[in-house]
Amino acid sequence: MTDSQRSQLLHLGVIALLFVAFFVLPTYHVGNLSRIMVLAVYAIGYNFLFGYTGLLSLGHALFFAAGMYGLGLSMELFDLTTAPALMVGLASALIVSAVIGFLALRTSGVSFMIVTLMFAQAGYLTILYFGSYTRGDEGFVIQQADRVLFGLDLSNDTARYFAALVLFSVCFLAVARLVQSPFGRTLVAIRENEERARMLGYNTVAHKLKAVVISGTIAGVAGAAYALLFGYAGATFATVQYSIFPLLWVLLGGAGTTIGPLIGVIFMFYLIDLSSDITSAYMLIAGVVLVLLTLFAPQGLAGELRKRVFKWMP
Amino acid sequence: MDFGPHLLLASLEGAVTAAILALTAMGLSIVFGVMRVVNVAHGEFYMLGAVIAWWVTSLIGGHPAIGFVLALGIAPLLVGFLAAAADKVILQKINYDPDRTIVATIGLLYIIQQTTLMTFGPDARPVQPPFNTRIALPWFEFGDAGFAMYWPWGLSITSYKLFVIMAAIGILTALWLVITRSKIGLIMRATQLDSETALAFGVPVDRVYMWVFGLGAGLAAVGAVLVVPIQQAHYLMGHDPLLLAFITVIIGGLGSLPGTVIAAILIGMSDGIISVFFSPTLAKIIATLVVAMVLAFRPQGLLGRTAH
Amino acid sequence: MDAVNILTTKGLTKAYGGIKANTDIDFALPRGKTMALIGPNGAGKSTFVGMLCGRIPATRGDVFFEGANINALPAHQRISLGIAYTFQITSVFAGLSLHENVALAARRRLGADVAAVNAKVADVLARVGLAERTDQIAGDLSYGHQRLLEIAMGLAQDPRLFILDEPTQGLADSEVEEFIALINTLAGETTILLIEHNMDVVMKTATHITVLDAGEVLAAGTPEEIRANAAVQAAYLGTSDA
Amino acid sequence: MVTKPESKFTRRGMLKTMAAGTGAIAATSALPGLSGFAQAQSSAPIKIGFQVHRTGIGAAYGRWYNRTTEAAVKRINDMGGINGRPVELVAEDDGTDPKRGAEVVEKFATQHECDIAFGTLFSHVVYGSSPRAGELKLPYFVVSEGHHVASGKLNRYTLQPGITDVKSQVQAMAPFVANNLGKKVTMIFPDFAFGHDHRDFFTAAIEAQGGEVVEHIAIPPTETSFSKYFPRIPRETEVIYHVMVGPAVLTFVKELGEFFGPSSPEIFGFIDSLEAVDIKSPGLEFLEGTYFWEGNPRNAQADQTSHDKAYRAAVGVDDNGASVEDAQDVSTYSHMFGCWETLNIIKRGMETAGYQGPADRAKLIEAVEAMSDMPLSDDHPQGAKRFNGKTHQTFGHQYISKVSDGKLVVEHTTSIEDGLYEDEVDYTTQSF
Repeated sequence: MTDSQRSQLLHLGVIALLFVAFFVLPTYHVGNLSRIMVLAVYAIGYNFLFGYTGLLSLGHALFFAAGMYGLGLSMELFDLTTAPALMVGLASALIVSAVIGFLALRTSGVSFMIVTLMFAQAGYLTILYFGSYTRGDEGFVIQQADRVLFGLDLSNDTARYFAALVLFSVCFLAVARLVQSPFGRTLVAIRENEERARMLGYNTVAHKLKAVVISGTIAGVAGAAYALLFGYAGATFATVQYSIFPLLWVLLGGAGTTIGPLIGVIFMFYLIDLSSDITSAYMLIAGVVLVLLTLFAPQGLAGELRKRVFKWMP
Repeated sequence: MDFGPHLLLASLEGAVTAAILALTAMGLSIVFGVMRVVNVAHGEFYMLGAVIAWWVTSLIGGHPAIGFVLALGIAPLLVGFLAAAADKVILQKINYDPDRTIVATIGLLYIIQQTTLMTFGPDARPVQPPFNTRIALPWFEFGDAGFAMYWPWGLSITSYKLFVIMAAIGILTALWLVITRSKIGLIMRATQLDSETALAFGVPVDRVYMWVFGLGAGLAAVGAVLVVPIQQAHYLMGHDPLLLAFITVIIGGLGSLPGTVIAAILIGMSDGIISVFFSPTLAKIIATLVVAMVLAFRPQGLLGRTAH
Repeated sequence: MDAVNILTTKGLTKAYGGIKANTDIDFALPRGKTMALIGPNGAGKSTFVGMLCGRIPATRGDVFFEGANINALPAHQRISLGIAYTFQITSVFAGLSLHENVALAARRRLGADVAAVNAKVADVLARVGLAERTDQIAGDLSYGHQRLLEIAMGLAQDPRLFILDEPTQGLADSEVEEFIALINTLAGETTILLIEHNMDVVMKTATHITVLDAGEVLAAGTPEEIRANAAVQAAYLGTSDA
Repeated sequence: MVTKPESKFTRRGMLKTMAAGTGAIAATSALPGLSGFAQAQSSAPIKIGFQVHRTGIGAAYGRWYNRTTEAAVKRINDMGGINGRPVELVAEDDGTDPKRGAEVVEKFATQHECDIAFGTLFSHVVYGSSPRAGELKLPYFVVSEGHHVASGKLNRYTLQPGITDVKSQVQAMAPFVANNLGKKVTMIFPDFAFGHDHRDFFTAAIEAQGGEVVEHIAIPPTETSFSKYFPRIPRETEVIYHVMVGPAVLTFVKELGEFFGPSSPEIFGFIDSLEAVDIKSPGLEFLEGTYFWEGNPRNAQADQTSHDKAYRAAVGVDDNGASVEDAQDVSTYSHMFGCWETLNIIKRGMETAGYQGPADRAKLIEAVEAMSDMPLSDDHPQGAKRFNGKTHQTFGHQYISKVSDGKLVVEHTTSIEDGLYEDEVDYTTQSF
């Protein structure tokens, strides 16, 4: 079996596992998984930029929120139905990430991180400033009756799970394929050594901009899906905290691995969920675990697995 | 209020913000400059400074000035030692790898925040300023009756806020002297320029890193002790100063200490002054975008050097 | 199009603040030849080639490639025209395999044609003698092998002009000999611009030599002419370690 | 203060307590859930999922919501539980975050298999959680004072029977402000939804009283220094209306005092600006003589009711509104009573509906929707309430207190009618 066949098997296996999980896991965990899959899409988008292109953004919450509000506001204010509203969400994230990418890519390294952070902060404040439309921090509910896509009631647990699974699978497979393509490999080259890549004749700026837009759009799709599947849009999702989350998920799961984002989200979710059962000081446990992971699993969970066991892993 | 007095008041408030920001950002700038690591827990060291200040002052009775002066000595020391220990136990072990440092300091942030929540509690707690006289300020105008001085409604500052500005200037000057004139400063600068060569010349780079990390955290704590009689200690108070300090350091130019001070003044003052012209939230949005644009069009920061 | 010269410069100048690193350099690189650019440390050699391939913006002056003025083109577009470049300090993708390193270089021209890319990679790796290490991680190679890898990456682009910035620096004597042999196999196939300190290498490979000193062209000509040039002897060869 | 005869509900509760007998009470309090619940068909506990802000920005409130809730549950269990079954509290921290809030609601419904969810304060968490509660068909009793429930934006499973919403509170303040303090008002509020509610509802209400708002000053939520905004206060201002939340509230109030110095207009604030803050804190001296809205008077008043006394004792709050164990630890007295009252309403609702288990959730909601007047009692120590079953929102008395000698002394109590407004929704028409 070649490495690429193995990777394909792994990817399909993950999807099959998630499919089966719906039938075997208790309701609670099925519910969690729907949410985890949507957040994993967010993490996949983030990983595309951070893990594969090597750009550390702290502004992804804005892309997530662009998708979320693009969908939410177009439904709330203009009574759009789900499918066109999803398109609006996707388009908003695409436009926002293109503009911010264009400006922020004038910088690099830590400056890139700070510029994206500041644009996101300005975006967050803008959501609050237009509170009469967005309801600011409080946000708004997307009514159950509106959350219907192609006749499917997405507020129903089963429909929600499979909608999340489809979205996850599409993004997961598409990104896994993309990073193996010449374009994706060039991004890796830029991550490894941008100057070398440029001096091989690659237009690294254009590549990075494309990466920001793809990454931001995927994040936005996750935001739109979150609003749609869980019925709520709010400014909390545009705060810095929600830019740090995907970074954390990706680093924990394994940056630059295809399954790292999913693993990172699952790990972080259950770390909080299980430790909060034991103690109200669950953040303390989470903190200690994070520190231990950096000490003993520096490549993230999937990254360590690749380093130690499955060298072929994508 | 008339435009002139309003602008004066906003500038004074901006100066207080700038003073605190300069101290906090300076701590981050030194760590950044010398060690090249992103310390996400910097804001938590700031918060700890404020919380320890509250703790010290609430233990000491008598005139508030006694507790305050003690806090100004104790809090930065304790925070500095804690940070140095964290450096030794965690950051040194992961070799200051950029990505891992981010995760580790996020972990540290959780630990410090939760521990504070469990011990100090969720309430905002005030510390009494050592002195706090309201000083009404006059304004001048040329009216029909010629040059006249009057006392506009609300135009005032407190003696403590003036003290904060002076104290920040004093501390930063002292720090500048230490870095440029003393042997410790020389060692720090040598390590910053080239840690490998410094190591070859017998500089104990690990120890330098440890104490630089401690010093950075200590400076944040100093800023917090100064601010806590104005703003109260709260377990979540480290968040915004962290972001602002980061922005300041980058705008100033990585590793440039004078740049950091200039950026702090610029950001603090513009935060105050822009608020005169726009509605508050809009002013914040504009100030944030302006600073982001400055960075986008001058990526090396104000005093940073270009690559070529 | 200039039939004789693949690349020429007119009055190319670089100033850092008030200090000139290169002053009014008029330079011509004959097609299909191997040109060595020599000069003492600080003569401005790297600045000059930096301006040729667009890494360093020129203060003034013109660069012509295949007769066309390429002043306005950014580095990656100049590379796309058929200029390959190896760095003074070896620059490879340390985290990737040798195969992927070379494939990245080949892919820009060959695109998604996997078979063609693989064939190219195998070909150039064999040519530089790294065929057996194709699956190794570049960062694990010895310094000398990394240099060879970088040359392989240059070759994989089938360049019309190949610029090598001090390629033998840090190589063992045996590796230098291999390098000389490799360059000589390329002669006629492509044009080579070599920045080199090692006069032995220069004399064994170059058909033409340009001498830079203090940012200006001191002399240009065949190796014999340069050897005979009194000014060069005084300014450079006399003090050289060669 | 208005006093009405005790309702049959309370009397029934008292009778039940007496029936359980003194011995049983002792046993119950020692071993809740094991004995003393003889009447129950099933002795399994009723599980109440308590969504609590233990961490995050709401933690100061969360702690007191927790204490009040535990006290109320203990009282209910001491009195024989609900339908003879003990009440078990399942507390989960939501981090004051709407995403985690929704997750916690799911956890209550599907993992802990709670009968209901309860106790959320911050509006954005309510908004984030409520859709999930509706989908999971889990009755969700919030104690948030937000206008979200009555605005019709939520669903039939979300109710707010224990605390008046902000629209009603604000509206009830306008007559007092206009008639006693002044007609020209400058409002200072946080620039997010909670502040906007104040802006919109108070501006309309004061205009209805013949006053006007001369300036709106919205403060960005990330702000930590405020003096620079105060010059926007017009000179003609007769009353400052302020409401702030979050950790910077004390700074805000202090700087307001420093700005005005000796010559300030009348100042009227929502106690939200100073919840969990000692009014005698250094720098707050200038608050002397200013007015506050209070949801429930923090300082025990001269005419304190026996109900307030009992409630204070049960929760562990002294006459100054601080913890009996630590006088520095000031409660969120104006909000936390809502937990106490809501739990008592849940108990009555479950008993009326003959609640047996999750299958009876709809019946529980219908039973609560059928409620209307709730008189002042040990169940409702804050005062009488009128619940609107159509809008799922309760309406109660509000208190306006003046600071004198560092204590909040009630000057005026509004009537329930002062706070009524037209229905914006009829949830009872929605299907379950």
